[in-house]
Amino acid sequence: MRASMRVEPSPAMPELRRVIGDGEGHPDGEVTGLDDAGLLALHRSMVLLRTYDERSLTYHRQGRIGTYAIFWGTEAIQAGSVHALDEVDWVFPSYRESAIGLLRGMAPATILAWWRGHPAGWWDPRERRVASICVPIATHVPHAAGLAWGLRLRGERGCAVCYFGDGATSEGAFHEGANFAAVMDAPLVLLCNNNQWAISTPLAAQTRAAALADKAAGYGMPGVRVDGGDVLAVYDATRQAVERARAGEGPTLIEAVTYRMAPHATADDPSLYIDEARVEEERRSECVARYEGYLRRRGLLTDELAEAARADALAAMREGIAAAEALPAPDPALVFDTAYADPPAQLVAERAELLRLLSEDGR
Amino acid sequence: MRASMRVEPSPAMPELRRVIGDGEGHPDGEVTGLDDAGLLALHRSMVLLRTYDERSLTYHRQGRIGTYAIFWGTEAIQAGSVHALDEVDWVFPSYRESAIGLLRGMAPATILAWWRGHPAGWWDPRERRVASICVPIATHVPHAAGLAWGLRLRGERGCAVCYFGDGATSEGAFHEGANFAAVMDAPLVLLCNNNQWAISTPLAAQTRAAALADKAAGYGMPGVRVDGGDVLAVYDATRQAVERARAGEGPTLIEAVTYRMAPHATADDPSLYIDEARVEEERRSECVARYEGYLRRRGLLTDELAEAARADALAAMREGIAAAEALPAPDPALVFDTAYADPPAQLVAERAELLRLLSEDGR
Amino acid sequence: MKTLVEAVNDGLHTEMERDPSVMVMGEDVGILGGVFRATAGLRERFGSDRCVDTPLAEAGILGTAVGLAMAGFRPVCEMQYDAFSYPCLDQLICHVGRYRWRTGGAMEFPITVRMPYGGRVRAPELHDDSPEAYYVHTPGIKVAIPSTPADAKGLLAAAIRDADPVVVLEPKLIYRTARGEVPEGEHVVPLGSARVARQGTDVTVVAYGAMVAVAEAAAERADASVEVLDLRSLKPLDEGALLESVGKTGRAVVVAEAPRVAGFAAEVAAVLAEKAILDLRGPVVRVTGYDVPYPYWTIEDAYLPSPERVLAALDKVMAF
Amino acid sequence: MKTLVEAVNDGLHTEMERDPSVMVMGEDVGILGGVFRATAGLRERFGSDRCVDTPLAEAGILGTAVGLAMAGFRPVCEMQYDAFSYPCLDQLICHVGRYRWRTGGAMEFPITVRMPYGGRVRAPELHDDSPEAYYVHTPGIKVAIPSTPADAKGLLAAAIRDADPVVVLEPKLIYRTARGEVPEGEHVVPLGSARVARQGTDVTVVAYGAMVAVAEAAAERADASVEVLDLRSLKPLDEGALLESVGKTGRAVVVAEAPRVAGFAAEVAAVLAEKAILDLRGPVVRVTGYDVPYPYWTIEDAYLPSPERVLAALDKVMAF
Ligand SMILES: Cc1ncc(C[n+]2csc(CCOP(=O)(O)OP(=O)(O)O)c2C)c(N)n1
Ligand SMILES: Cc1ncc(C[n+]2csc(CCOP(=O)(O)OP(=O)(O)O)c2C)c(N)n1
Ligand SMILES: [Mg+2]
Ligand SMILES: [Mg+2]
Repeated sequence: MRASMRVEPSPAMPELRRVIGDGEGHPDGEVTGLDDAGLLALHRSMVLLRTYDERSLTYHRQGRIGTYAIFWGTEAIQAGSVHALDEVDWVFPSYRESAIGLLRGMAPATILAWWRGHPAGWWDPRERRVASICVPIATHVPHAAGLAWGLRLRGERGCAVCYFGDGATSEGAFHEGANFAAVMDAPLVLLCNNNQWAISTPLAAQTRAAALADKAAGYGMPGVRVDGGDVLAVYDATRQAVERARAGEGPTLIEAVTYRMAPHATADDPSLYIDEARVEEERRSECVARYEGYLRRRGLLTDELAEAARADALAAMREGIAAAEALPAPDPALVFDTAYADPPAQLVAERAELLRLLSEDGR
Repeated sequence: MRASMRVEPSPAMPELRRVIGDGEGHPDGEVTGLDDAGLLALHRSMVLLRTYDERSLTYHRQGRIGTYAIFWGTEAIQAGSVHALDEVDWVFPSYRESAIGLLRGMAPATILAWWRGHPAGWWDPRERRVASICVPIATHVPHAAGLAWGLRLRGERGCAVCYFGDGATSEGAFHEGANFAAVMDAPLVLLCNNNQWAISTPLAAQTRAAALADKAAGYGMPGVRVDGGDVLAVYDATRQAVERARAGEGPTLIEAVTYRMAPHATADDPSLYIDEARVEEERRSECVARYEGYLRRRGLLTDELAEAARADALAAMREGIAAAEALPAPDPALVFDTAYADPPAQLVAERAELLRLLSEDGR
Repeated sequence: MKTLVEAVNDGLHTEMERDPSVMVMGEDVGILGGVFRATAGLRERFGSDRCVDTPLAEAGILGTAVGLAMAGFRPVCEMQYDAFSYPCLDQLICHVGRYRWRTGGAMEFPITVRMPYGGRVRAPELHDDSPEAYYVHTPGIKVAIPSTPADAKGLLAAAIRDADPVVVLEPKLIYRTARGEVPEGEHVVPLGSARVARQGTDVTVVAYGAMVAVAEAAAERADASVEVLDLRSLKPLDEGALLESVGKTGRAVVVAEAPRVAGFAAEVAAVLAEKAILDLRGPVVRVTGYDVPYPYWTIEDAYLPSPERVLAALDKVMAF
Repeated sequence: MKTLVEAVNDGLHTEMERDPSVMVMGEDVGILGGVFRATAGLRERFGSDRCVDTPLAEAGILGTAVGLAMAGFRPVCEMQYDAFSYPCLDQLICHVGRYRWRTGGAMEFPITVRMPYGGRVRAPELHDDSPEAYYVHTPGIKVAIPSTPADAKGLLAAAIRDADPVVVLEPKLIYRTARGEVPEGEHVVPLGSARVARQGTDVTVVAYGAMVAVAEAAAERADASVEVLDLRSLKPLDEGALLESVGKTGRAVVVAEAPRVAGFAAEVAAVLAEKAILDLRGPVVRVTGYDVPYPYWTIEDAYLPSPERVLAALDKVMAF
């Protein structure tokens, strides 16, 4: 890799914000806003996501879902941030947060259906204020900015969180969305999952910024850098950003620093480009165990509770995959039926022709 | 205008870098790299640009050129930067720097032809290393980044300067181009003419950044903020950026702060949105007179020299408009002849058909 | 009597008055009232939250409009010029045309994108494009192009009220030269209905936007009896009117200023080749721009379809 | 015997070997060798300056390619997937297709853009688009689409060597299933020459990319004698081959998986309606995708042109 040739060093980055201790210098901390029940609920969310992810990988290997974007190790980012929100707040996931709707009560079967290429994977974003999964990188940043701006215009108290990766920060859509959000005082939290890889492209080939949070100043918004494996640090940073947002103070960029601990997606072979030893090392400090350690040190998590969280999540997944697999084959008419509220006559005619042909073929 | 709601103030901006004094606290300074002859050559360049601009406005009023993008007041930015370059270096103008080729020996007639919608306004960028005038905002930033990257790959010592406005920094193309330049260690100077307006849109509606130079950190490059009315400050900042570029240290973002002292273009009516008194005030400290004052204080510029610079520039313009007006009406075949090196057969046939028709019509 | 751009302005006032969820956004649409003054007066009347001067970023404009639509607004986005709309194509193709589908039809995205388009305005490059094919080809997107002031108001109203995203291309060449009666108050011209601009029996000239006047000028001078069909809406296309006219005349010429290859004129010809083959007594001739960048303005007249070129096509079709 | 994607890889190796100014750039093309492994081995062989892993920014990729071309390189840009190419449309339309023109023909912009395209790959949304019409409609841009491994190598070589910008769309569905002999070493298939994939006398099926096999499958089962014309290059179009075939058969069906409205199939039909009207014994029928977003994959088979749909069109044309 080309050596960095920066001459004027950028301002030294503050250490990553942390709450959960490691016994070596960092003592355990506490955060505002979470009582014991809240802390345990957060744990259950992490376990639910972890279970979803691990089961999905298995289902993929069994041929029961298609390509799947693994998110193992980012449960802290997802759960930490969602728990800092109210029900009125919106969530804009990328493919990496495909299952984040679970934390809003979405059925696993819905998300599994999405990964099975079944129209039952469609949902109404307004139901749970979870936008559709965004596939083209960074293009949902302006959506989130617009929605948040709209909430402000309506005088509502809601805000929005938008999730994207380190690679996404290279796209024009990220830039334009962030700038709009700032200019429009949109109540938005820009949450960057900096896992230091965009498929095979390492952060150093993505940007020369010392930290992605350095981009915030260019939009005139605060930039915050947290340990993305520390669910409470993510929670706390989000909580503060949400506070600013609700107070009309505009967007915040949060860079949650982590490391990609799994292949980019099921189709990916990271052995071609990643040092597997590094991955193994990162996995040793993964976020769920870290949080469990914290809860146990605080005497909150018992074996029974941990077991129950896992068992409940597993049961939900078992039910979810069964429900997804029980879905009837979708009606081919759906090819035509949701694109337009008021479809062009030509399209209506083509629909009729195709359905006639399909029924003649006896398919 | 919506009030700024920034809470965490961004780091205090350093005062604008200045070299030319104003007698009130700022003493005149000096810069490396310009001897007396160089200082006077710089003056002649500024006068040439100023004369081009003022004559063009007149020609427009006389119906001799079409819509024209006035650049009155930015001569310091253009001349200051070009004089810090070598002949091997490339220049990427926007419509606001349409006449920057003059500083590389381009004939005024060529640029006037461009504004007359005549194909003689086309030029070969390699001849003077002046890229074509870029009309769509910010889209030439990646071009300049790519060219500069290419020069590095070829092991050549050239670099590139890319000019764009404050509004341009909102475009995704600016962002992607700047990031590529940084990642590829491209020898590039990003020169932002921050005239604080994008047509009718003031800077405050464009960005919440405290300064556009604040964007540099997000790309891991130095950001420099200079007084855009101080030609020596621009020269010096560019010289330093070019030095970094040639040393393989990558791009620099220079924000040259000025104020738009003329309508956006001839078609624009700024009275609808600008405080004319402010414009008048800004015009009082315009860059050519400021530099002339400096040169006179240093005993370098005499009345004769100043007069000669003006007279030569005027003569060049008189000759230029005459030459532009003497150009024959272009051959309509040119509609077809330069798009493809190897045009599709259909297009060749259509060309023949149209030319036959036009000749039949006796046009 | 109003000009076309005044009719657009009238339409925006009327629709914003009628529906508080309508908001206008774009570069310089607010305090300046747009570089063509199409949005003049809106900011004074409806405030800067409903007529918004945005940052200079077309993808950002359309992308935030998607979010505003999710928040219940009906955004009307102005692209300052045709060729400056290209940065928004990504949002248009990936999201504006797909988001309703993606929600299983649950959510509406009633976004309008309007822009001045077309050539012959004696401007530097990239101020003269006719990009309708990019828009029409995009699933989920409807496209309308008026040629008269009344239609400019009525089609815009239809676009704004439509539950689906609609792109309205306004022929800037005739912004101030096309004048006509425009109904006061609410006025809607439904999408998908063409207009017979001139009756004729021998040959149909299909056109839209500024090309309608070119077709009419040619018709005036032609030996044959020429029917001019102003499509008004490219998607949905009024196939009925098209087939009826060509069924009557048996001959068709399609006029459009966009580059020929895979332009919208090809779609019209393809519909005729599929559905009017028995009616056609001659070739379907396209009179269009060429597969080259829109030229420098001293030679733009050679590029653009002219009455002469239309007449030559009419001769060819009639003599067949 | 090579697969189609291996042939692409072979072509890239060959052309980079041949001409040191050729460089490959894109997301994940380097160390990974591309998500489809089309660029595998290039970085090892030619170094990281000639096979460049870029930041994640498609407009940046194509925009810097313009600058690299100005510096004398022949950039070959990979767009990771069809639908992820849309952010580059602005650069493509405003600059890649216009810069040569803008220099009065003085400078060449020998840029190649290649991407996997097309549907039926059982992937989440936006991995299945057929965007050729956007590219073909853009002045200054040529477009090629191979359907065999040999053509994948040969057309890519022609694209890279062409002085004009060329977009090559590679049918990803058959990346690994299409296998065939591929000439060793230098192999160029000139742009603008179609290929008769199957001889026939009654009706011509015009197709390209993965649709050629669909056309052939239908031809196999048809009662009539079907000629299958594989266009290979959409612009320049081999009008001669098209008109010759339809002149012989008198009937035409056009198959393309892109949405129908203003898709490239319309251009083919329009050429026939203009230049083959006396030869046509029936309507020109298009068998295409629909004016809807490419569907979820459990129902994508209904969307895509199938042998059955082509057969139905053949019946219609033959029975006319
Ligand atoms: C516009 C666009 N370009 C390319 C892709 C293909 N792609 C999918 S994921 C990915 C890498 C994204 O990296 P990052 O933003 O860091 O997110 P991560 O996957 O690491 O969470 C790419 C290039 C895409 N989905 N969208
Ligand atoms: C992509 C694009 N969008 C819109 C325009 C129309 N336009 C021309 S100049 C301008 C304002 C540019 O402002 P700024 O970047 O500050 O440069 P300045 O004109 O002030 O020098 C706009 C919006 C354009 N040329 N290109
Ligand atoms: Mg990443
Ligand atoms: Mg400006």
